Amino acid sequence: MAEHATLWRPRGAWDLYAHAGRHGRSEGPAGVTATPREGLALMSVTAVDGAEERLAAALRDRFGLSLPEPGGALFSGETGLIWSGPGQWLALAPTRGDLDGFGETLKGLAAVADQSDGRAVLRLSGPDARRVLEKGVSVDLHPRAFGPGHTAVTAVAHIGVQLWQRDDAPTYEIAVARSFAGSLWSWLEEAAAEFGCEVRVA
Amino acid sequence: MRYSLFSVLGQALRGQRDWTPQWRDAAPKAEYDVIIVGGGGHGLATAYYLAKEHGLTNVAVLEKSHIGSGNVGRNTTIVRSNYGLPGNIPFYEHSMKLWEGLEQDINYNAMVSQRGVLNLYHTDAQRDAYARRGNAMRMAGIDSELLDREGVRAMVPFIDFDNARFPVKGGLLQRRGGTVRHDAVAWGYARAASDRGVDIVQNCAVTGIRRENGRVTGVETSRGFIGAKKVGLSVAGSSSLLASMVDMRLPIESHVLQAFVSEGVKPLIDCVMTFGAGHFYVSQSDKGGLVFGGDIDGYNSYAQRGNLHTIEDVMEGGMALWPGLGRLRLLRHWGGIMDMSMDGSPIIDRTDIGGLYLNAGWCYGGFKATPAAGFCFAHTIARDEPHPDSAAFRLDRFATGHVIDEKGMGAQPNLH
Amino acid sequence: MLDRTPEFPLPPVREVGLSQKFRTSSGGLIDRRRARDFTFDGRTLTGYHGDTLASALLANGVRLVGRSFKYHRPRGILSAGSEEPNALVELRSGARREPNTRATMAELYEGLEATSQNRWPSLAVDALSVNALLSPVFAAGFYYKTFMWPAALWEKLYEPMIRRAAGLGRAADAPDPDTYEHAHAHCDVLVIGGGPAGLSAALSAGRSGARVILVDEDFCLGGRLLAERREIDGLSGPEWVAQAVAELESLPEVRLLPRTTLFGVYDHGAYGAVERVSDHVAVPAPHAPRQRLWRIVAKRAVLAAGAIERPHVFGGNDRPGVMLAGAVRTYLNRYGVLPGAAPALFTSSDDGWRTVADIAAAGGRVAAVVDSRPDVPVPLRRMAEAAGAQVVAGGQVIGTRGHLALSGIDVRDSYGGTLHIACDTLAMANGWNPVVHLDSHLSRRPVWDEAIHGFVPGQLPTGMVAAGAASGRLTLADALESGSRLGAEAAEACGFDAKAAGTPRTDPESTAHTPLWRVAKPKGKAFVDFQNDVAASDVELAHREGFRAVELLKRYTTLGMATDQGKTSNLAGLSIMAELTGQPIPAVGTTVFRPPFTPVAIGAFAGHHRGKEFRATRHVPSHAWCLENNAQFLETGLWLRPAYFPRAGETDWLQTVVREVETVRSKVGLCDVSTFGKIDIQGRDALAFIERVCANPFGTLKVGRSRYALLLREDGFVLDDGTVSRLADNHFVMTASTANAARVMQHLEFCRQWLWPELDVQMVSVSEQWAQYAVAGPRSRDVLTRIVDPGFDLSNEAFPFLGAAEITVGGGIPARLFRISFSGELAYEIAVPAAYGDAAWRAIMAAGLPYGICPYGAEALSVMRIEKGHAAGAEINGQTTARDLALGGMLAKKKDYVGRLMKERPALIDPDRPILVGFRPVDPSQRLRAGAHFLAVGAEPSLAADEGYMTSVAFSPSLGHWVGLGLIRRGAERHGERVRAYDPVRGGDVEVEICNAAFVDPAGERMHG
Amino acid sequence: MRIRCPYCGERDNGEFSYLGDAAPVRPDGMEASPQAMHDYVYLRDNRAGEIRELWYHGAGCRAWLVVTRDTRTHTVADVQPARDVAKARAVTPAGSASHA
Repeated sequence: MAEHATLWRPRGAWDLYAHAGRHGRSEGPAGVTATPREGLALMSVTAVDGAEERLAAALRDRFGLSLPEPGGALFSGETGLIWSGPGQWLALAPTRGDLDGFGETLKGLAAVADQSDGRAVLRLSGPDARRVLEKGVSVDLHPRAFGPGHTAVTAVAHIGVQLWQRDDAPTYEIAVARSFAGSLWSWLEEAAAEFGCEVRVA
Repeated sequence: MRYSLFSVLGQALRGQRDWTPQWRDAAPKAEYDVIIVGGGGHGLATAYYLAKEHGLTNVAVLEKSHIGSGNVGRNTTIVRSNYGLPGNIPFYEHSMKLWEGLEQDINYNAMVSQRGVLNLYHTDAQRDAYARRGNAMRMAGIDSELLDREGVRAMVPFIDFDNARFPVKGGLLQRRGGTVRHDAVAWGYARAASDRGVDIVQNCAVTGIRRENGRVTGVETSRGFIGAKKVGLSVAGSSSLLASMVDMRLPIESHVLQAFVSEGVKPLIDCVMTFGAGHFYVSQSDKGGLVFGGDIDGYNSYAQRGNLHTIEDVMEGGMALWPGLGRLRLLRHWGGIMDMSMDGSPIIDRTDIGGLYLNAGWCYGGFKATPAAGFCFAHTIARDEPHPDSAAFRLDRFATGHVIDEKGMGAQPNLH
Repeated sequence: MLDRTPEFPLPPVREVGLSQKFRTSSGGLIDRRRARDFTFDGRTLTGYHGDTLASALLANGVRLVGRSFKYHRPRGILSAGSEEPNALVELRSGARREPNTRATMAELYEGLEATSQNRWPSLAVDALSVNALLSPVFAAGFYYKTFMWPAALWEKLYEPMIRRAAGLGRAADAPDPDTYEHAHAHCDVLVIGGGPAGLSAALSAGRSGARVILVDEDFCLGGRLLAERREIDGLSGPEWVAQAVAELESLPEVRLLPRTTLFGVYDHGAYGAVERVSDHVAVPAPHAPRQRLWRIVAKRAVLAAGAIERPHVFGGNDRPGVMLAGAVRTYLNRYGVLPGAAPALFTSSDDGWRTVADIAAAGGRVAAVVDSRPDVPVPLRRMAEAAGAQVVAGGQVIGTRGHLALSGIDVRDSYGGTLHIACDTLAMANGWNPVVHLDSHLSRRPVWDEAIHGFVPGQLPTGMVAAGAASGRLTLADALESGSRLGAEAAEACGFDAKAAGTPRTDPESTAHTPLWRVAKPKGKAFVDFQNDVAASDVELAHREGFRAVELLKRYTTLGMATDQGKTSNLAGLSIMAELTGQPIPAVGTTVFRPPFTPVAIGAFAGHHRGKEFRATRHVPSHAWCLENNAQFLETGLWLRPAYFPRAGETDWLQTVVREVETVRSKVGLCDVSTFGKIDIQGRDALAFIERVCANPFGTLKVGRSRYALLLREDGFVLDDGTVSRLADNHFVMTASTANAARVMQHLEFCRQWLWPELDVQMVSVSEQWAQYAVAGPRSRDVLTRIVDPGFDLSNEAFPFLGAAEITVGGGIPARLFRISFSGELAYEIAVPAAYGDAAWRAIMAAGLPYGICPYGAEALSVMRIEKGHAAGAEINGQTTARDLALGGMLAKKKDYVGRLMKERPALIDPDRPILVGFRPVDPSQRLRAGAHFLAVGAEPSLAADEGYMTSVAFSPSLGHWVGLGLIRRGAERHGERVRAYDPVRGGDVEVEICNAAFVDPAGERMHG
Repeated sequence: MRIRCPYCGERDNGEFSYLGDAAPVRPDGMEASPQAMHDYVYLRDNRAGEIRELWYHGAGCRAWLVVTRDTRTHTVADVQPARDVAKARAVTPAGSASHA
């Protein structure tokens, strides 16, 4: 499925909600930039009982990344492995189809399920990104407690999310079940308004 | 002294000098015909009806602290008989009828206020479920009305009809439902029972239940052994602890339920209203505070306090339903320990131990049941058989399958 | 500096009028260049930036501020802080009206609008002040003894009368226009209170690099240092505070939160605090909330919340002009307001005398000093006399004079004689109570400290320590020392290398104090709880009537139950009960203070979650198309599902739904069913797992096939139903109903992780990955043929009923196809990756055009399942068993599964139990309604006659009349029998005939076609 | 209340849902008696004191947890993954796991 025929066009998870431009406070530079991340490849990888070590080895071969510990997210460029639950990870790659055939590769080691469309992913970056997230995320995001390479499965505004930090800008990515994207966006717009929010849509 | 306008006026002229203790603070005797463990609303009512209906006056109520220190003084004061299942309906209606004549019966103004209980619905499915319940009530001769949206608007025009996440479509109304001044119920029953000879023994904690040949012979207490032919347990959240003294395990978990009161304000709402799309119900006390509550915190607890998560959940419900509440302030919140049963319905029954009786499992609905629970528990103790109106509240119903599960949540106490 | 929110442009500086006659000529921490106009009861007055409403009112000579709750007695300003019981006003107006706002906590802003409350027609002339005359009748608890006859008059007359008279202010009568938000904060050390102890604690913790949060309810940090004339290392209090705050602000890991009340202490180091972001401005700035609720998680906490001064209990102690001595000093030193021209002092402690010194220093005169202690040190007496005061040692104030404000006091001297002293302000100093509220939120009781004659923290919540006055250490030197030391210790406990600062040098002070719990033989009512009008005589009455335990005392008299929660009254009540019962105070008991510390706006707790944002809204993959095509939506849990799709000319929903059903039954329809839960189950033991969680057998399910799945709870009742499809040997997909999807997932995880951990099963929700659409109707195969990629054989032989396949569509897009039918027609469900859901929907609609396809919504879906007699949410309501739903026949007999044993309990297999059957009206023109109960024809309605109830109804376009499903006793044996469907709440009473639940195509031929 | 999830770290109790006492063990298999199942489903010790109980980290990693907590004070002494506890239980003879 690497080359989908062009008959049908995918629709972005944030299409109905995220509109490019400046939102909230208009003076000064935007405190936070929000970028919908469409078209990613995402797979949930659930280890077969007792196969974790072999799975780690297989993933190391494929990505050059080791299997992150609970709460860890390891990236090589735009490709990453993100812990998402006991014995469970998300494999992430920049383009839809990048992970095709993954299930076959890991056969006997892990159950693989495509989640590329199941999660809507948003990148949040900028000097006030943490202060925005602080309004909804109960996990401590202070650099002493959370930084690049960390992930948390938690809730924002009663909505289940998974977030991970990419860099010290800081840049976070936040993944939410697709059907909730509109409500998460409503929360974000309100939380980010005081800092000024630049929405970049590819 | 009998309470009346004349006695009040008379005492006003005499500097209130002649009032006497409303109930005797009795010291325990060596033995009683019946001991009721628990000086809450249910225990005191049971003692009163034992004396009044069955002529049993050699009765003691043992309270570990002071009377009314448990859930009767911690609840949100609502009374209603809007139940939907046949096991519950006659019992709660019996209770409602007793409320209606209570004050004259016990000569104590408990401020029984039948201002209506309105349960809102937000979907067609909820409407039909309320119709099912309302029809069942009507078949039992209980008042119930199914209101549409405009009917609700006429009663509570200030709630959110225009911008709600879950728009209000109507409500089930029981006009005879309402509120009662909760503390006064305990005090009034205590006074009336005491007047009929019942000993109310405070600061007397039961530490053991003595048995001989499969029958109870009395209770060990912090004030020594007290003999009894019959012992009735009416201790709500502590039921399992008392039962464990005779090696009984109950289909009950103790959970914390929080209640809330706002600052007092001039009259805003003159009924009891329940949100159908979130955990929030509200009424206004005569003093002006909005009294409200929501869901239990959800975990086993004997600590009389809850956590912030549940508080937010309740307030969100409040704001969603009634956005004008935003600037009103929460004055106080507290927790009570609920005896949550496995099907959400209570137990009034004998136990396998001779002379030991159990009144428990009231979940968060025990207050409204106070008079009938006392009446039926007294009947069960005095006659050794269930009162017809509480006949379904058997302890063995979980084994036989005769569960009374109004919410359909199954054997999961924190979901009832 | 401390404002978190940007200041608004200031009004131009202008000359201040002469109205502020009680303002001192200089001094205080107000900004005299920034005047602020405000109104009180419509009268325009002027104060300064930095004032509270209370200080501005006092500056203008306004002393009568409110009326009491019960007796409507005139009341003024007692305190200068959050303990204020009397000076409550309605702040702002209209939708922003805030009743019961303490004037002592309301920051003055330009245009502030305040109105007195609980009075009619006016504050000065209040009709209900007649209640004061009736006070001999209105003793504590009088209402329990009367208003009982006749019973009917309670709701009609007595109660409405009481309710109108009760309550204080009026709540806003419109939705709150402002917004609220939440924020989470984590820290090593939380410092509660920004006075000398708190600032010291924050400094020593903050210097170590620990993450520190300091909260204070005031808008300026400094606490009593702003209110007293003190010296620390040669600096004045405010100078020392400015230095400390500047240093704290320079520390990157220190967060200062003024205007923030820590209102609650919860389990395990969780705290609730509310920040009044915009309450000091008329309207919040753009994008700013009115208030922000902070949920703080702290490893350690230093409680430095200070202490509250105790009033004296004497006759007329509630008269406007009678104030706490500390408050008089606050108004003088911090706000530059000398509350009266002829102030007097009634003290039982040395610190009260500071009031005299401060007034003298400001150039004021003092009318009198009455010290209840016989021995007054000579220097103090000299100082007072120098200020013009008459000094009465060993005396007691027994009464007050004046009507709406104080004009004089009656004093009993040490010889028992009485003298009258003219004065317009009386400052009371009777010792201080540490603020023990927060440390008792976790049910820990404070303990009695004989040294300060007050309660101090007992066992504190884990991780919390108390410093300064909050711990009972009442001197400034102790506050600085304990704060600094405990702040350092807290940081050390969090792994930081912290050191307490050296102890600074402070001016000397004495805390000598002999409490005077109440004045004997007062002249007039001596109040204990001002706001609730509880007098000492009420405590006596409670004692007389047996309400002696502290909780009973509280509840019977309402002592401590007002909006101030007894901050100034609880100890006085206890002390009187102690005296009456002959017990020491701690033996009477302590009240457990409940959160919140001070009242918190309900909106702040709700935050973002109001209106449409109360709960999240979930959108289906076809949502955009639905919006474009006039879909009407239906709430199903959090989902917004398309309910029906009206076309031009259709006038009511039923017309539309009938058209949609007819189209599906005759042609083809398309419905978004993505809301069902979808659970991917893989692994070596996946089949064994499914066998244990489902009540029907699966052993024979082949790859490429689907089967109906029935899940029970362990108590034997039905939990949910759905389908299980086998995609490969060890790969299954289970569906769950929309309403139960989350619960089923949780249940399956429970089974996998806890019940049977030995099973090797990998499970993940793929609900959101797949857009799933039902394509139903006789032409559904024709439509799908144009959708699936070539090569897949859709023929009945190749892909029969209950087939399941992984296919591609749209030219290579992976998809799943299931031949399952909820409508009873030839039907398929096709799942595509959700991003292609929109495209797939449009493609199917286009492909279906030649066949007359129409979209159908949840309503038509529901009609068709009722026509087919399928149970859904109304039947699977948690009260029904598989047998009740006529599904008993499919229960497995040879395997163990959840619910197997409990479903066999005697009551659950009783043949008398209601069972699911169909109902049709005997008169086909009659409408059926769900919720109606069944009665024998001719039977009188009663509980005993109740035979069951109608669960679901629909108008059946296929049959042209209403049909219903319902549960009725022995229903399976009674086909053809007539009963009444009795629905009194809607005036319905319809004769119905019991029939097969499958109204349409009972043999199920269509879906196999 | 805060619960330290062994996988996610300390979280507010709002992220978890509660099932109840972890002591009752399901009587598995076709030989299980109705009485034993009744006791498992319905009867609880409901102790005032330390109990082991099942929580589900539903808003987090979806792990079922066995939390050792005092019902009088809410003090949490220990949190373990339920699956690990259950596996340990399965190897002890007490967990009579016989499947027909």
